[in-house]
Amino acid sequence: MSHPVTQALGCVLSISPTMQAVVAFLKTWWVELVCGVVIVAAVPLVAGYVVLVERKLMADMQARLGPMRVGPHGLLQPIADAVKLLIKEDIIPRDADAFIFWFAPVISMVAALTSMGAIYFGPAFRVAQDINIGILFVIGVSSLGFLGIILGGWASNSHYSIMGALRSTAQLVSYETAGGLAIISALLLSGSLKIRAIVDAQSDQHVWFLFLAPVAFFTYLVASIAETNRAPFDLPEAESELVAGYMTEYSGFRWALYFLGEYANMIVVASVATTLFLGGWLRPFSNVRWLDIPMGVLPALLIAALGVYCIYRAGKQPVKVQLGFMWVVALCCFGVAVIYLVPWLVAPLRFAIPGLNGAFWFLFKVAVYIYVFMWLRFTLPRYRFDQLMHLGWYILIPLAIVNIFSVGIAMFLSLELGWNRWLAVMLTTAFTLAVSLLLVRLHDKHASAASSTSAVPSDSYAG
Amino acid sequence: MMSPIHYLCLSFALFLIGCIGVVTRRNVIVVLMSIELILNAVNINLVLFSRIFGDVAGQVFALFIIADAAAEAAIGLGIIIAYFRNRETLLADEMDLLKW
Amino acid sequence: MLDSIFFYFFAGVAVLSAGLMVTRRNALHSAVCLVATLLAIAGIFLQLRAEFLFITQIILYVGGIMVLFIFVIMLVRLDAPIHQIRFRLQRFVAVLVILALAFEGVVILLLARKLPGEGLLIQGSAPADKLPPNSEALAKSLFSDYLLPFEIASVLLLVAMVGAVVMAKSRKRTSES
Amino acid sequence: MADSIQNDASQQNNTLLGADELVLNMGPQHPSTHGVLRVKLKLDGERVRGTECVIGYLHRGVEKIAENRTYQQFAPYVDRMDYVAAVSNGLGYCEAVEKLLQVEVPIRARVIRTILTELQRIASHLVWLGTHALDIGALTPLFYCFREREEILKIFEKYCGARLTTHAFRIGGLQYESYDGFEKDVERFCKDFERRIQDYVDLLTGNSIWIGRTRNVGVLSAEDCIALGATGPILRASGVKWDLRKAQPYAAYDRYEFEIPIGTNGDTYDRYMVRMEEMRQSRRICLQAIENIPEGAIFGKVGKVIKPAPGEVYHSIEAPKGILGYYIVSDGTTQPYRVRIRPPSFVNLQALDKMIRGHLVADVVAVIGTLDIVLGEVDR
Repeated sequence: MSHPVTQALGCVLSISPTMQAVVAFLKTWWVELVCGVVIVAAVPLVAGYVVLVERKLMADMQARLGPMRVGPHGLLQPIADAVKLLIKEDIIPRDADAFIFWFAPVISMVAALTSMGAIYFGPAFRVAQDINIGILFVIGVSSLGFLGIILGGWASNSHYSIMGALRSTAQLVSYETAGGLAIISALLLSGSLKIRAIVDAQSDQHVWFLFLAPVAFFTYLVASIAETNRAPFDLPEAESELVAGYMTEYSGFRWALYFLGEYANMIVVASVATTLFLGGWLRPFSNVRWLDIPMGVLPALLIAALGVYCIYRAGKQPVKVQLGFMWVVALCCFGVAVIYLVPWLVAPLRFAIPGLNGAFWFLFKVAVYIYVFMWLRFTLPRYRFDQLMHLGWYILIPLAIVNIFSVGIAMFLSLELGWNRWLAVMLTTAFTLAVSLLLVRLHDKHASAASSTSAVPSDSYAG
Repeated sequence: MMSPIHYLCLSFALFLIGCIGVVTRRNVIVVLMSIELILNAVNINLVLFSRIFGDVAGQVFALFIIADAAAEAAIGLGIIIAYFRNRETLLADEMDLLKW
Repeated sequence: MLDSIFFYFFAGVAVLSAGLMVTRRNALHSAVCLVATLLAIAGIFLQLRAEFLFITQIILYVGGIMVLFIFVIMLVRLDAPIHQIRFRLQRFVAVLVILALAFEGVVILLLARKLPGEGLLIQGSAPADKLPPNSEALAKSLFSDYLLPFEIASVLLLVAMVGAVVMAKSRKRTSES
Repeated sequence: MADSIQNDASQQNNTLLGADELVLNMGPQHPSTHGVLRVKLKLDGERVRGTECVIGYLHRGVEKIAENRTYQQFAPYVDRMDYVAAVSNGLGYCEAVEKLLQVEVPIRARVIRTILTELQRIASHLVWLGTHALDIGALTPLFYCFREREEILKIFEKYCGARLTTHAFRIGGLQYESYDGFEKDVERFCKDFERRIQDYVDLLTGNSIWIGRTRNVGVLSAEDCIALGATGPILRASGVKWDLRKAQPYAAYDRYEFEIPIGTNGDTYDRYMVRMEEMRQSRRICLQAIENIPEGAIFGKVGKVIKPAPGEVYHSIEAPKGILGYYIVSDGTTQPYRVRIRPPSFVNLQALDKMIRGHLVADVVAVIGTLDIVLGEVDR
């Protein structure tokens, strides 16, 4: 009665070349696959906690406490939110274009996650390793997220949604241009599109590109805020005007997808800025050799200090659960600190030091960048649509173009004519700033002229 | 790499579909989109031969075609908007005036 | 193996969504299908190791040109399906064109078997990989051998931009009381 | 309104792309229509071609209720009109009835009334500032404003036990003496408030985005204001120096020094500056008043049963949002024959269409915010 068994075996054997191919595939690509799974699995969680941090920061700046109910200090709030969103009814409006409505949030999310694939979170972590077009891939693919926004807004069949979608598209197109032009300055300096080469260039030139192209960095900062639809450029979802913009008709899980896409996008733009302008995973003063050991131990010390602070705060917790939780957090911090310290003590593990420290510095810089986003959000009012377009087209884009020119001149002066690099940079930056002042002056004049005849209709979408 | 015939067949199929779109559709926007499809079919061939002959010229031409497509889309859509504003139609067979 | 899986996947998506693009009545659905086609073609480019073209296709075509299309479709409010009546004559012409083209294609692709000129086999085994993936080579070629065409293309784009702005700009300004 | 609709009809199909106008229903459930205001916007893209206000979602028939209540019984109802400035409503009503009765209110009562009313003005303006800033996208001032307002509400609570709808005054004077430490509380608040108001100035006044969003938005000339009957800060921001506290002093305003801030352009920014300065002036009045609260009775010669002689009276006060008028007709019974209320919010709201036509959608919320309407008062 072994007949069926042998048949099955034969089946397996007959597909064995396929199996072998799969095995070979896995053998070659397992690091990438694992890192990819980590991205897909971790980003929602990280995004949830970024939201919590944002709410806590906002509460702190607004003289209140923020989420406090779910878990100690609201630490379980993201999980509660996620569960709530998951079990919420999935409503598709009757007159909506069901398929596109269903599909659009997925596009947003997938675009953001895919673009993360090409980012280096530290020298050891990678998915698409050192592809030829590195940074361009990140930017290009993440810009596909707008498709989800515009299609979702259109498919909802609601006026608020479609206006949000139209605003969003016009804004993304305008500011991606500015952001892309700003990036070109950094690419000029590094001479490569590969992410590793860009960071290595900053290491070789002993300077972060932030200092060689400050104007480009600030242009990119503004453009990236606009690209991620964050305040003061959050017009597509301006809750006081358009209720929730393109997300108005979404609820539950689909809404969560949009939300995750947005926060993942924030991480993406922050990573791009970190890579291009803030030295990627290089620590501060990465070329000063005698700082190797102090700066190398610093991450561990910082994490340990966080743990100590948690213990200090634990005594002040009113509830026992919170006290216990603070201790748990403190112990976690100490655990991570030990992991960071072990390679220093155990010689065979020394190879892990650059990877660990690189990841720390990279994530640290990304966090600082995102903190700036949040800070601006709590401080500034929102732009109006025409003002947004003016800022983009009349100031940022010309400024970015002039800046490319200036960076080129600075490179020519220092590399070909042998000038002092800092002198060249200062001269050209001064030139760019003078141009920007001129632009602002022109813009103001234009604005005052426009406001005197403010009733004249103009096509605000056309920019 | 796969044999070139696969790519040629693919680009041929896309080219045909594009042609069908151009000929049969009335909506001018869809006609424009079909033209974009035809251009893309051409691009596949260019890239393929660039690969086969080991010469980047094919890719350079593909780049030019993409730039051309961008120009064409901008102008085409500009015309469409201008036309729509005047006549409020986007159907090709209703665009029967040379001058208005 | 992996190569052919990718090829068939991308080719299938491209042809399928291209077909959908031509047959959908709703212009916005057509646009979405075209986006899918373009992304699949970008995949084909990647599979052909033309990485720079892959990302150009995504950024320029999907991120630029298709935005324009979708934008215009939304602005002119043709999002509601338009009742489509095709003429008999048009369909006749279409069939004719398709037949002619298909005949030509079959003749060239299946009967010729060889490229004119160098006599490269288009059926049969894969040719050797002569072009490593390299966006720098592309850039060098673009900015040395093809500098003049490049400049001409940029002028073309400029002219197109100006033309589009002029045409899309409203002539008659509604006077506000 | 009818006129405006006709205009819209003539403008139809005149949009930039020749497309149909988009009709956007803003409200009655909308984050920034401050209650249940519904505005139908006719849009060309982002530009507003016309508006139509639909009000009445909060109509409770306050004026009709008045005809079936005695004079005293009706007093708490007026608190529910402009519920962010209940004290001012009460003051207007009490003074109107007192005028009808021709009763003199003791000076001590008048001074305490003035202090509470001015505190209420600050509280009302704080609510306006917070929500207005929130509408324009600044999240943070709201919480700061409500923190300060909380202090004022605490003073109210200590004085009469209620925070929002206080019913603080009685016809003829006050029911409660000021509590121990009242002056100290008010003084502490006023001292603190100077610093706080500087915070708002730092956050908003010089901010270029704020200026861009408010300057030349919702411009209303002095003539327009007068033609539309707009009053209060809106009228003053257009450059008309008209404040009933100076023009027809009531309560104890003639005893104190204060300025009437006026604007020049009549735009949203001017209204913002006027209201900010009004808060400073209110603080000044409070500080002057607590220095010397006269001793004496707090209740005038009013009996338990109020039965005014047949006749009519109109009395108006400068409420935080504009001129609040009460027209009361008495037929000699204990119940008013007719009470007609002139609510400032309702009249000011009529300027909305004039202010936002031709502007962008984003300006609609800015203008609704700057009008400082309370739907309880609009709909009554």
